[in-house]
Amino acid sequence: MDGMIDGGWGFVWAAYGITWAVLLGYLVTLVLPGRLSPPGS
Amino acid sequence: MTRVFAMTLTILRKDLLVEWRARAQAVALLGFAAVVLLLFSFAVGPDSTMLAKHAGGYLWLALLLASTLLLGRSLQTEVETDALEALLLAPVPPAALFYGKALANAGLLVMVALVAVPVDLAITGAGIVENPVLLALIVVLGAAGIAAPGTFYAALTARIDGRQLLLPLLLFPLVVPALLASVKATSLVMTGDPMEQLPGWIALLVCFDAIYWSLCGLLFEKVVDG
Amino acid sequence: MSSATQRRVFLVAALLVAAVALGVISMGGIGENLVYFWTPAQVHENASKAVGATIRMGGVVQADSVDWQPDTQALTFTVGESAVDTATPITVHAQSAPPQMFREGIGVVVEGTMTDAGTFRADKVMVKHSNEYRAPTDGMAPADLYATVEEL
Amino acid sequence: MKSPLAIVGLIFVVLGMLATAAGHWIGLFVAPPEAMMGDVGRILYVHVPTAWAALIFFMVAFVAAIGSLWSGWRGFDAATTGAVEVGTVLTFLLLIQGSIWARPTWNTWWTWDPRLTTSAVLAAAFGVVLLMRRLIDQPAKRQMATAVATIIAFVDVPVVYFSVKWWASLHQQASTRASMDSVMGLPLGVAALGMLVMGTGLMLLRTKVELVRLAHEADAPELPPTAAPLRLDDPAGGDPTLDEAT
Repeated sequence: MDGMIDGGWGFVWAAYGITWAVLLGYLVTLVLPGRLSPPGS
Repeated sequence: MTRVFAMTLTILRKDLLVEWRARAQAVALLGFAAVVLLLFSFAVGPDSTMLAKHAGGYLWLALLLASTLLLGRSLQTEVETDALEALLLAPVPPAALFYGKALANAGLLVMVALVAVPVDLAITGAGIVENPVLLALIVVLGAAGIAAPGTFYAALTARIDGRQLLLPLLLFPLVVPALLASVKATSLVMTGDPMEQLPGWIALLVCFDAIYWSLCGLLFEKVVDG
Repeated sequence: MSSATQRRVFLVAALLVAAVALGVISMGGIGENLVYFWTPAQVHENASKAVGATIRMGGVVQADSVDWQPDTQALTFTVGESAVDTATPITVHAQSAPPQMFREGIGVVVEGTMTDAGTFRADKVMVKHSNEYRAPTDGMAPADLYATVEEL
Repeated sequence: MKSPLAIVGLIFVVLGMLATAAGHWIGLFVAPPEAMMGDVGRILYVHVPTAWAALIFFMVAFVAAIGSLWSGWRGFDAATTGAVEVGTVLTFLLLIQGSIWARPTWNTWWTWDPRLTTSAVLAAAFGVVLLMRRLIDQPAKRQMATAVATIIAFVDVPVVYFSVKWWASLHQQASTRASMDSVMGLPLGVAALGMLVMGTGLMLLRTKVELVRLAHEADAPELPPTAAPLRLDDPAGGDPTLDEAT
């Protein structure tokens, strides 16, 4: 119907993009130098 | 077993007595609840139908905000004077300590509600409540639902530096189910119950009270031991 | 009772109370009374209470009832108890663009109030998707997939 | 990086990410669009695995918290932290994905539906546990507080799970094999498995990070008590050993 709120790929990309960005970003914070091993060891 | 009950009542009486001796603070608490209600009505503006519709929500938010002040003080005397260790050495069973304090806090909260309910009804114009007994029951159940987890978290945060911030942060998400049930039930009593949901919400409130009062009493021992 | 026995009794009793309460919440019929929305039939039953109060109504959009005017944003449709409901359909007026999934035969929840004229004035139109996920097939009747609302 | 926990964690993360990516690939480019929702229905393949994984990690956190409270072992404390943090991250993602999905399908970003409300409460309740950890200096007290707050926050998990059953809800009921075409079940299953493995890897890494931090803290020279009032208990140890008296 004309003028309807259209779903479509924009919403899909947003959902997947945010999810992957957050999960990868979270992974990066965990493997930063000094976090998995005490500094100086 | 009777000894535990006796201890619970002793703690309850002690806390209420302490509260009575410092009654200026209790009066300030009543004033606080009233001011919060006034602020809500300012925020919403003069839309009277809107105000009346949300009277139940304002009442419980005012009680919740007042409870954080009340609960923050609940164990402060004991912690500051190191009386907590003395009480536990006495020995007061941790469960008796918890139930005594939680009952005292619930009682004080009901007392705040005694002032807050008329103020709320007057400000929001929600009108005369047809069934005051039912409203009283909901207030008592809701106060119990805030007091048990509140006392529990007050003890948990009693010696943490950021406790003024931490207590509400921990408490608010936890009491949401009880608060939701209280607000719904209160609104239904005040504005009518077309969908006949009141018994369901009260039953839900009773169940959450049972969970809070049993689980918090059980875990309280660990909290005061630390 | 010795102190150790007392503690054990308390432990068991407290866990029992918590478990029973949780059980009543999840198994007991409490939820049946807490309604997120009324069906059209329930709106009819409670016609006097539904006027003026904010209520939600859930149902199925009736066939050939949708009228959407893109220029005035006026949306009119009829909601019934099931896909073909001859007894209780209620006409809904809304002032908003319908969502993508909105179509005849789909489950919807509308939020608003009943007017004196017996129509529903909706502030919000939400589409209720069931837990069915299907690949599209030729000649498929969409209404077949939306059983959730009808079951209520 | 030599620790076996970190290596296993990294392997899990890599395997999990590969599986999740494969599931998402099938869901996005191979599976057909959903009959009613069209392409927006593809959010299913990321939303549902996130929800399952989040609930499972909260369950792990609950078990670890009971172990932590019962045994006092530092490893349980670190595992509780890891599980709570991964679960909280996933729950926040869940809320964002759900909101994006709700806009085109329900025509609203957010509604006070039971499932949505309880999920938001869940995110807040567990998020605060992590916040609280930062504010407590005494290790023993922090371990106890974390475990206790996690156990209590977990009470909300069944509420979330049952919320769609208790109230007539806008949110759909849980999907079953019967309510879904197999062509959609495959990417969903692969992505869910991947999400679970990835989450486990992240949880292991976070646990290792926490263990390193706790060990570092234990090795550090004890600070003299600050201007705090004189107490019976040792300010550094935080264990007044008064509990046996009761």
